[in-house]
Amino acid sequence: MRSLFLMNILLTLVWAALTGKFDYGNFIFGFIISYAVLWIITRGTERAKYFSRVPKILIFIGFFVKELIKANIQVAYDVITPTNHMKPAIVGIPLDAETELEITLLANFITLTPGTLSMDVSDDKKTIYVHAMYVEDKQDFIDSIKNGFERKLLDILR
Amino acid sequence: MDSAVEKLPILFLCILLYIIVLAIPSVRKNGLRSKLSPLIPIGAFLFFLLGFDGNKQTAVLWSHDLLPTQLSFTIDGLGRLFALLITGIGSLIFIYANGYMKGAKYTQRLQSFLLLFMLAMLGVVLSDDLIMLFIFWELTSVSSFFLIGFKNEDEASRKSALQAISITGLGGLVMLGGFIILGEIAGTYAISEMHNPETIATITSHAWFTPMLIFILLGAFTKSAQFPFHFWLPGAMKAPTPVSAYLHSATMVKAGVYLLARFSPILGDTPVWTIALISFGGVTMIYAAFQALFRTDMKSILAYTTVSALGIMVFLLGMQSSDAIAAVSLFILVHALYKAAFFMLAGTIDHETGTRDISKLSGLKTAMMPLFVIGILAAWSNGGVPPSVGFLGKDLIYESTLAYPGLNYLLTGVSVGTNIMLFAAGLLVGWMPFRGKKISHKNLQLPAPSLWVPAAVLAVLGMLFGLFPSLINDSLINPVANSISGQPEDIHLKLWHGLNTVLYLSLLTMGLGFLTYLVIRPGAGMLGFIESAERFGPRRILHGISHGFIGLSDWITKILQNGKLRIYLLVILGFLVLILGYVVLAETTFTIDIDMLTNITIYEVIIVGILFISVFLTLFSGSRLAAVAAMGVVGYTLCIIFVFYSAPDLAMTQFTIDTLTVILFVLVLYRLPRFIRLDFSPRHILDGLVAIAVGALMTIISLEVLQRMPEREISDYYALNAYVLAKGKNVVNVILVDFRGADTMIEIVVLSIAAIGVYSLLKLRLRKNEKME
Amino acid sequence: MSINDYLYLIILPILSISVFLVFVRFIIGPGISDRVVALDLLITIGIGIMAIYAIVSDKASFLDIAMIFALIAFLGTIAFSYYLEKRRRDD
Amino acid sequence: MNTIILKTASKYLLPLLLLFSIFVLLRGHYLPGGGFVGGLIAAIAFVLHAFANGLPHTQRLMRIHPGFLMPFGLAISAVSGMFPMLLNQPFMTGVWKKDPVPVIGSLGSALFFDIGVYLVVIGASLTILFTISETR
Amino acid sequence: MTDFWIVLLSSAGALFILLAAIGILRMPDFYMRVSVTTKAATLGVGLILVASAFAFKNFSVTSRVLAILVFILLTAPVGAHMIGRAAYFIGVNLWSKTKMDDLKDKYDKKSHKLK
Amino acid sequence: MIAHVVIWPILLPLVSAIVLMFFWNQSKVQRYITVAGHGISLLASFWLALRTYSGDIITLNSGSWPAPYGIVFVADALSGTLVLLASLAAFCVSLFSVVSIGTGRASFGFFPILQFLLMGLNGSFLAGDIFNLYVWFEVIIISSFVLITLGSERAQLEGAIKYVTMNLLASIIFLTGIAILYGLLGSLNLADLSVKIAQSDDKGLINTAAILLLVGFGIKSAIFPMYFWLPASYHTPPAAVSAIFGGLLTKVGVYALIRVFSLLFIDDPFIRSTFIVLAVSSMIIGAMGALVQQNIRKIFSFLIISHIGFMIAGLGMFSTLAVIGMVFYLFHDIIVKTNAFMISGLIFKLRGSFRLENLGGLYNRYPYLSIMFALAMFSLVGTPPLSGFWPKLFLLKASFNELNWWIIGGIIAASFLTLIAVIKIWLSVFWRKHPNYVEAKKRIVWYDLPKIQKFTILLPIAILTVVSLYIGLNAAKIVEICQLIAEQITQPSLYIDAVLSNPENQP
Amino acid sequence: MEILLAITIGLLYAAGIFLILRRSMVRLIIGLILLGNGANLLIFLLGRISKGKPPIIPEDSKVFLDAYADPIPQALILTAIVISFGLQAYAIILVKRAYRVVKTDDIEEMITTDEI
Ligand code: NA
Ligand code: NA
Repeated sequence: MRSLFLMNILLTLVWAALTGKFDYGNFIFGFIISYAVLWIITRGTERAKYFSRVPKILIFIGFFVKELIKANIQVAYDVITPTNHMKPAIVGIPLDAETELEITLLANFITLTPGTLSMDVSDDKKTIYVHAMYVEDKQDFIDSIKNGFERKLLDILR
Repeated sequence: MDSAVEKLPILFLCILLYIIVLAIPSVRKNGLRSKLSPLIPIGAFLFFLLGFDGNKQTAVLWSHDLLPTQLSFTIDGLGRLFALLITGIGSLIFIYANGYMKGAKYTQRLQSFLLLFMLAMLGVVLSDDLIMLFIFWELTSVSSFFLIGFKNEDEASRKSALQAISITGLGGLVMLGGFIILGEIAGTYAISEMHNPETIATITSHAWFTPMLIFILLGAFTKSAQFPFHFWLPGAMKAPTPVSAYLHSATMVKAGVYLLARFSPILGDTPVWTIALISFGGVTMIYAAFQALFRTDMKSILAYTTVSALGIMVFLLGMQSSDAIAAVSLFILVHALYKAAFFMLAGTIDHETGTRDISKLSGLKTAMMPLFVIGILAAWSNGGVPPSVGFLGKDLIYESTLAYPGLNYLLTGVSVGTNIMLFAAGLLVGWMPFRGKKISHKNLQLPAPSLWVPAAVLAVLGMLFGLFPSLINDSLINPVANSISGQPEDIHLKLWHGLNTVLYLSLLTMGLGFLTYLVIRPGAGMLGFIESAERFGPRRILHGISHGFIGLSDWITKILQNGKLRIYLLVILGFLVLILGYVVLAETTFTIDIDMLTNITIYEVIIVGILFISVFLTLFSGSRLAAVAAMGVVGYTLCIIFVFYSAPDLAMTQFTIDTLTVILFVLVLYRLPRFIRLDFSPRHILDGLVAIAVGALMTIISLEVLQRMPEREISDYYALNAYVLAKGKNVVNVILVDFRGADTMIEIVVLSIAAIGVYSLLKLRLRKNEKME
Repeated sequence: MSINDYLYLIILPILSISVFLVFVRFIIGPGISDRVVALDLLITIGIGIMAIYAIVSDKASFLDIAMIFALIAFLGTIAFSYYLEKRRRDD
Repeated sequence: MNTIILKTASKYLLPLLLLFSIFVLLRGHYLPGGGFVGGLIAAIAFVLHAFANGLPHTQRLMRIHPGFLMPFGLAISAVSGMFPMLLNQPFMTGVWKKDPVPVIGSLGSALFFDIGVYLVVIGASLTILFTISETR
Repeated sequence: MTDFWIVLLSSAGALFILLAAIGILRMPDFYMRVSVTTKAATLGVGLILVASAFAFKNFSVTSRVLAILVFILLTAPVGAHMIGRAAYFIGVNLWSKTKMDDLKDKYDKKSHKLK
Repeated sequence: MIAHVVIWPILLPLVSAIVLMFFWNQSKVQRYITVAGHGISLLASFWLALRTYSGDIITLNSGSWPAPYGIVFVADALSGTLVLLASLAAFCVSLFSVVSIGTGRASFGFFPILQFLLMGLNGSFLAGDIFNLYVWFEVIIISSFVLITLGSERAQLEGAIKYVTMNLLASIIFLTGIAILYGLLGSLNLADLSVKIAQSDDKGLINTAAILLLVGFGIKSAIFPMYFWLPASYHTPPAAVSAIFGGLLTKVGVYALIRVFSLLFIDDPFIRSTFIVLAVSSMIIGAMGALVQQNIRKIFSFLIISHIGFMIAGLGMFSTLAVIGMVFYLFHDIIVKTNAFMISGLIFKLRGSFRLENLGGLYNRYPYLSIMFALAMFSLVGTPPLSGFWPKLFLLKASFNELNWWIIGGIIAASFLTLIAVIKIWLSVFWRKHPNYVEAKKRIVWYDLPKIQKFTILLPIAILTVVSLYIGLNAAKIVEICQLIAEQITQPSLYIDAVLSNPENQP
Repeated sequence: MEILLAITIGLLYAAGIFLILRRSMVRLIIGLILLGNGANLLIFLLGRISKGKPPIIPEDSKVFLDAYADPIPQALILTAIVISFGLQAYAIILVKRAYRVVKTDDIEEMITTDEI
């Protein structure tokens, strides 16, 4: 119930943001519309805690931006220079993340980082397969993902 | 006071009512209704006999400003004679038919069609209005179609009916064209109003006179079975005999003659008329008479003699002299009397013996004495032997041919020749079956009176009028002649003219005719001879033409409707290119004022460049998916162009819809086979040329249009009122939902239908019994 | 040089060149999946162009088109992926 | 398709896009947008959902067959077009509420008309796309 | 100050996009093309969008930009994942120098289930 | 006073269609609703037609936006009559299809789409705006696409490919013409365009638009050489569908030609002589096609092409007489062609085939039905005094006044060939003995039908036969209407004044 | 720019026509779509084009203060686009269905309904 309510509030805010008007009428209207939309689409949403995560999120964003810039430079260098330094590989990484949301977020962050691309998640949700452009050593690569994105992400979500 | 002619509609209505009465189904085969049916023609006969003298009566009963036609009747000597023949012979035919059809199926049907036909015929001879006349004329064609095809399950009947309606139908339509030209030239569609000299002068001097006359003559000739259209009539003998007797002796075939007689005072005094009638009539009369001699079927002989007689009438009408007019006036009557008698005779013999083949018939005299007498009398009249009325007719014919300036020998020769053969043919029908030994037909008895009395009446009348010409001279024939010539005629019918050329010619005719009869031996051999001669006759030629035409139609249709979409589209587009190209080349200026145009930036060049490349990719890619994707890119570049040029709404919609279309394509594509890979072929060149032509035309036209100052009146109205009146700021949307909201309403209907269509196309599976509905 | 000139003369050409390069990939393929990625990228660059264009023409409504672009780019990619996964092997 | 990444994403995308579609619909009278684009966006939202979760799942979510949105939409549009006829004004004449409403602006028959368009577009597009997806 | 941010952000954005464009042309195999383009282009477009938010300095525009950003960040990786996966199914070849392929033979050919 | 009456013939089918869509799967309920809906539309159309016969041109400004700014719906006598006839034909076809259309098609949208089709037809007849006309055309073509493929039989689909392609091409060409007109004159309202064209000296460019519209409408009205889609497809759907198609669809193209060209382009001699050439070719080529066909519905299909020629000839001459003949023929043709296709459907019900070689024996088995058929057929031929005769008479008169031999010859030849084609049907279907009667008997659906259904299927044929007889025998009344129409058509100022000076136009 | 667009229009028409003359049903539909695009662009161009002036009334005004692009062609094209979408969707499905039933994508093998 509570998560639904929160979701509703969230959507109301999104509504207000979209319309760019913050008066009561608009909030009420947005609430009604979000309510209607949720009514249509909601099926089995799990509850989640929404508080106490803001600092962690901020840290995570910082980490992500760092990774993003680092990887981008590496890729850029390779793109611009005539020689190719890539050592691509598809690597299966065992997952600690369990829920669909966790896995999805992890996969997306991996993809958003240059040089890596989430190919697929096994049907038992135990392994994520990642295509990476720079794999010197398989285990090192797995560790970097597990200690980097996954750990930090799970910190926030759990 | 109402004149009799104004009562005609009542008569017509009565007949119509009785037709309906007959048409209502009946349980019994020969019910009371069909037994009483002769009363209708009898009543009508009395109406015409007693209600009118030979003086002309005309009445306009109904007219309308906007219709070129009016309901108007005229009755004069000509009309009255025909009306009397139609109803008089009709009465006898109905009596005869009651006997003939006894116990047969569909008697009522036959009678209702016969009555319908009578009604139509009366209409033809009594209408004063050209269009009315045509209406009844077509009605005679239609009703005779049903009568000729009466034995509809018999293939030959159907063929003859088709032949008859084809020829008379075509003639009728052409005649309608002639009528309309005539009516428009004359300024009136009322025949009686055309008779004054000024109108006649207007008509005959009009540039379209000759084609008009030819059209009308075609109508008359086809109906009256003139060479080369004659062959439908012998074919029509497939009909039951009462029908033949009625249609082909007295009435329908004479409709053409009637028409010529009717127009003779208006159109007759022209060279085309004379030449056409004399030549076609002449050829017909001698050709058909010759044909008649070689037949063995009685009805066939009669049919050909009828054609010949019609030829004589046309021929006489062509000559236009007083004698000729007198001759034709009399001959119409004479012919009707003996020919109807002959037909009934033939029918009765057929009815009793089961055959009409004169080579198989003989010795009927003993069993059927009254029929023999009828045969003799009819042949007498037919042969023009005194003192029959036929003799009077023949006399007049010879007198007129002898007097014809310039061609008197030729015409007289043709007439004599024809009459010789007709004489012989008359004997073949009226004499031959009765002479000799009674061979095959056992148990022959005299048939019921209804099967021979009507014929007897006619045969006797033929003799009676010959003996006492005064009976018909003033009351019937002279008024007819007046009508035909358009001025008072003075006819004195008499048997004895003294010893003159005409008499010698008559004697010669009879003598040679009898000789011919003796020489003729009808049988399979002669039939074979004439059939093989027919191979080069007009029937074969017209059949050849019609088959040729059907073949041509077949060819053209298969060429045009060849099933190939590409060809269809090429034809349509080729047509568009030709005519649009002509207009563009002829009427546009090809100037471009650069100042009116906006600048080109590099981005636009890139966008357009991408568009071009994508278009070529769709054109020439071997992969369907690549083609579809490139099509999507074309849409996207358009969308960018819309963005650049101030159409955000358009860009959004185009973009979404383009994508959805691509998705649809993609979803469908994986079920389809790959592109057919074809090597370059000449068809690509043709297609390419047409495509480039259309494209170039569109480019030229759009550049031309852009040279003109744009009109913004309506846009400005929208801009001014969008917010003030319609309360919206996005003018495009305001147009969509308000100014032109109706369009949008319809558009969502289109979308809904398309969705239903897609759903049904994919989901509906018919059960077996629903496949065709 | 005003900000608009900068965007117009520097940024837009860069984006245009990018469009051109990506379009080359779209043309040469070789596989259908390459074309899909190229198309996706083309539309993504389109979003950038829309945003720049919105600044240059001072019409924020072009950003709405950008939103639609983003939506469509995603939809297109998903649809092609769906197709590629389902179709027969022979195209 | 059998990927949890897309499934999860679609779960969040659907409400977002539906909201966006309504937003586009409502402001169409003032800025680019309107019933067409709005409807198409909503349809795309459902299509994406169907791609991710399979058609049956999406259809269960929608409760009714999308085809029935068409008569609904048509009815709304037709009624908003015919409503003025009750007031003895021509077909499709705009009828407006006196005071403007927040967000939407002036409330009038044109809006209802556009809502009808929106529904028909959703219904039609989804009918087409769903039918084709579920047919072999 | 605003202008500075606009120039900076838009230039960076344009460069990233250019990078993506070069990348998609130059990378030797499909998977690396995806790898390169998704992030670079997303980053680039995001930067340009932020630049436009600066340019308008208007709450409604800013919120719209945010909405688009969120949407792109949500969809771009999913799209990349989807097309990458699909390409693997249809057998788009890995670059010849690829070191290893853990996915090899892990898919069920018919059901596309992944072990 | 606001002329709501103009819009009802459009709205009523729409409402019926919406209601029918709510009852999507309930084919039984649909049958009642559809007949009721068509009946009500017929009444409304009748009322509208009567109103137009007073000589008034009734206009309705949708959205209260004055012409030329808003979309205007206009009913003059021509539109009124066509709306009436379309509603009548649709009513008859719906009666016919209540029995003849099975549950399969009925539960997949047949009836709502029939309503949409009528809405499209009526809309086209009443549109006073050229883009609006385009949109109505789209309603018609998409409805017809769906109807022609409903059932997805092989023949239906093969025919539909051609039908769809050529109709879409026609739409695009039409749209191209509109683009040029708007680009030149900045208006879409027909009356306004008429005024503006009269003032313009850009005859060349205007003529390019005219040519495009001519080809666009020409494809839709199946004029030579643009008719190929028609014989390829009209014989493939259920008879009810063929009936409404054969009766009305090509006529909408003709109507569009009449309306648009009489207002905008008819003064141009090149356009008019083009019409005449096309008309005469259509008459002859169509009739020749009919002559060689072996399928009843294909015979009728080719006759449609031939007879469209008569109407186009009238447009090419464009005198009062010619227009009278043309519109009279149009009215006659709608009734008779609808009936002809329904009759062919009935023949199919009776004998299980559309092909001549498989048919026969109807005359002796059903004599009274046969007479009704014969009446319908002779009307088709134009045998006097039935309905087809009078318009030909006027056309012939008009062509004499134009001194145009080609048209006279064409009319005569085409009428004759029509006669032969119809006689051919009559001989083999009615007169000939059924060639394989015993075998056919197994397939006959007719005997299985309850009496009320037989009645329902015969009733529409009887209605149309009676109407056709009425037209023929009461020609004077019809000619009065046609005269009124001819006045309105040949004097565009009447139309223009009615549209542009409507008192409602002053806000 | 107008010249460029006019040539584009010509190209779209030409390409569309070339494609509808092919034997493949898929190409046929693509051709029709290109033709539709050409017609839309034609309306757009002939309604005159102008850069950067969308027909949207400024927020603080009741009427346009300066020049604006002609909104009518845009509305017409919007209508035409949506209609075309319906028709094209239908046509695409028709192709699919026809292929299932007739078992060919080749239009020239679909000639049975034209036979006498
Ligand atoms: Na309104
Ligand atoms: Na991406």
